[in-house]
Amino acid sequence: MNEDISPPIAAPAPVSEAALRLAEAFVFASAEPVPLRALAQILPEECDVAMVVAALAARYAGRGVELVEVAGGLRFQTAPDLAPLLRRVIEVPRRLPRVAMETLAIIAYHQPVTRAEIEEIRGASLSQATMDALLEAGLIAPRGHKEAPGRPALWGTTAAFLAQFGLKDLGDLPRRADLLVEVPAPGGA
Amino acid sequence: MNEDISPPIAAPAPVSEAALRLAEAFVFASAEPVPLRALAQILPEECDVAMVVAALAARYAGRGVELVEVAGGLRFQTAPDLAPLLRRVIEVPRRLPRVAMETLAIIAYHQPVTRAEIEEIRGASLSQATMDALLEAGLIAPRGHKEAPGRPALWGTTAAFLAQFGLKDLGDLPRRADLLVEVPAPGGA
Amino acid sequence: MAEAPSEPLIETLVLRLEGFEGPLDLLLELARGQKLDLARISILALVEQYLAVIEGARQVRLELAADWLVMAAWLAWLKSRLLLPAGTDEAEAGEEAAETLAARLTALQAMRAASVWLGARPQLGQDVFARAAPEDFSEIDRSRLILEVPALLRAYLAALRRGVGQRRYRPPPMTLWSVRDALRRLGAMLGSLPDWTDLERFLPESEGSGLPRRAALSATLLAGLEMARDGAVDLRQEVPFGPILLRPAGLGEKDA
Repeated sequence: MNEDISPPIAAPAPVSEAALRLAEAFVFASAEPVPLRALAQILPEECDVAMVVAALAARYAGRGVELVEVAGGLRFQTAPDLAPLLRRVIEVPRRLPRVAMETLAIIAYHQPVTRAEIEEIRGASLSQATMDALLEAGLIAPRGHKEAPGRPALWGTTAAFLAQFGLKDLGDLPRRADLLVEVPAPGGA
Repeated sequence: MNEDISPPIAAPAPVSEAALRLAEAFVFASAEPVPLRALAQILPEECDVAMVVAALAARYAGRGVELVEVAGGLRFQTAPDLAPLLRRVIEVPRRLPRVAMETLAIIAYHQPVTRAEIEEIRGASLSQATMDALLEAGLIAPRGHKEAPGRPALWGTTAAFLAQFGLKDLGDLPRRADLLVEVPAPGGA
Repeated sequence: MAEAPSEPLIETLVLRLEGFEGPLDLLLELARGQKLDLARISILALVEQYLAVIEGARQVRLELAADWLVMAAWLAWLKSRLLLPAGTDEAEAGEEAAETLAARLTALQAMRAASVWLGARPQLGQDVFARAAPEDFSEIDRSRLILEVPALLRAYLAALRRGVGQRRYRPPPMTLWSVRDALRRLGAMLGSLPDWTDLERFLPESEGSGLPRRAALSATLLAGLEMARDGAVDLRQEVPFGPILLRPAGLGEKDA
């Protein structure tokens, strides 16, 4: 037999098992914390609600689940010390946003390349947030500066980029010439 | 009606309090039945899961909240005898009408089954409203198509069906032959 | 032959016809009135009871749903077969049909019982309640990226297409040697030239060949003509398509 944890309070006047069971079930099945008033309404009239609550709390003391009193009333919750053991990490991989993917592709094929050149190729301006996302993911890294007015930073892909795409090296990517066949002639839509 | 896990007669106590607390919190935290496999994963490796479950069930036996095995997992639920009192304070959805219950029984026993086959067994046509009510409650789900003219949809019951009626699995349903032995009182619906 | 149902029962059934879910439902009710064990009911008695109910219903009101009448007609046929002496083919067909009917009634009865059994179970949300405020300890880790080469290539092609589409066609700027350039160059070089000099010597070295060179040549010729008109230089060409020669004006004898 497992030893019952003795109630911290000096045993009060006996609380009926029936009242204890009902209070337990009510608090358990409620979506919201149960106000003491609501609890009093379903308990037999002669019941001292505070004593029922104290007895119930004592019964759960030290267990995996505890009876706690929050702003709105009573509720059960798992013991805080167990939270780390109950934590379950669900991995939900995400896709890069379209702009980031396009930017990454341009950097992969044109590296080392400046931000202005990327914008020129995409025909659209590039937000710092997009560059930051790629940097944070470790997919791109600075590759020195271009010897031009303002000495803009040059960007290239990283080893992590190769690893994440499952490439041995950049030569594993299809050659640009093979891809560009599909690009419409200038002036086309 | 008794799928309470029966308490072992003389509880052997190699079950650590720590494992018991953890299992209690884990099952308590979940709204859905917790598969035994999932429980085994968070318990220390040397733990005998079945013994932990039995010890936990014993601890809750006779209380306002009980540990039961349903739909291939474990869940805490309020004791059935408290229902009349709890219904006064907890909102309860409408019970399924007789036609829906009959349809559900036919699907449970004949799955996968087409709507025409259900109508054949009942000797009456089946309203879309009845199917919709069962679908909405998540009790039935499509199970592919029958390879017959028109490729009618096949229907089967779900895990939610097991959970709703407190069944461990479909094998918990009485055998058809046993159903016919105990004929309900004449005129009973 | 089993005992016939009492008249009041038939009367109630006639009035309640619409309360049944169809002929099979009524037949099952009649069968249950006969005996508890469906396997031993008398199909013939059942048929007679059904036909009696339908007959009664037709006396009360004329219209009756078709499926009631279809079942009545089929049962009348069944009755005629069941009354034939055993051993004939027709009697056998009747017995077979009676067995099928009994099996259908049994199957429906089983499902009715199953429905009652299910309905008597403590239902979640009705009789037993699960925890309504579950705690979620799962953490969503969205840090991993789905990266595939095909998606990279699609993105690259999409970027190029859009880039090309947005760029307006601008012919590359043609920095051709202009007449003004040629005037400036001729003016600067003129003083250093002692005598007749081929016009082509005045071309800038940077203009290699082709269109730029021809443009530079014509610009220089135009500049030369303009300067000749102003009297700054003399021009001459000895043969058609021969080299055009140029010298500062007033250097030598006058040539036409």
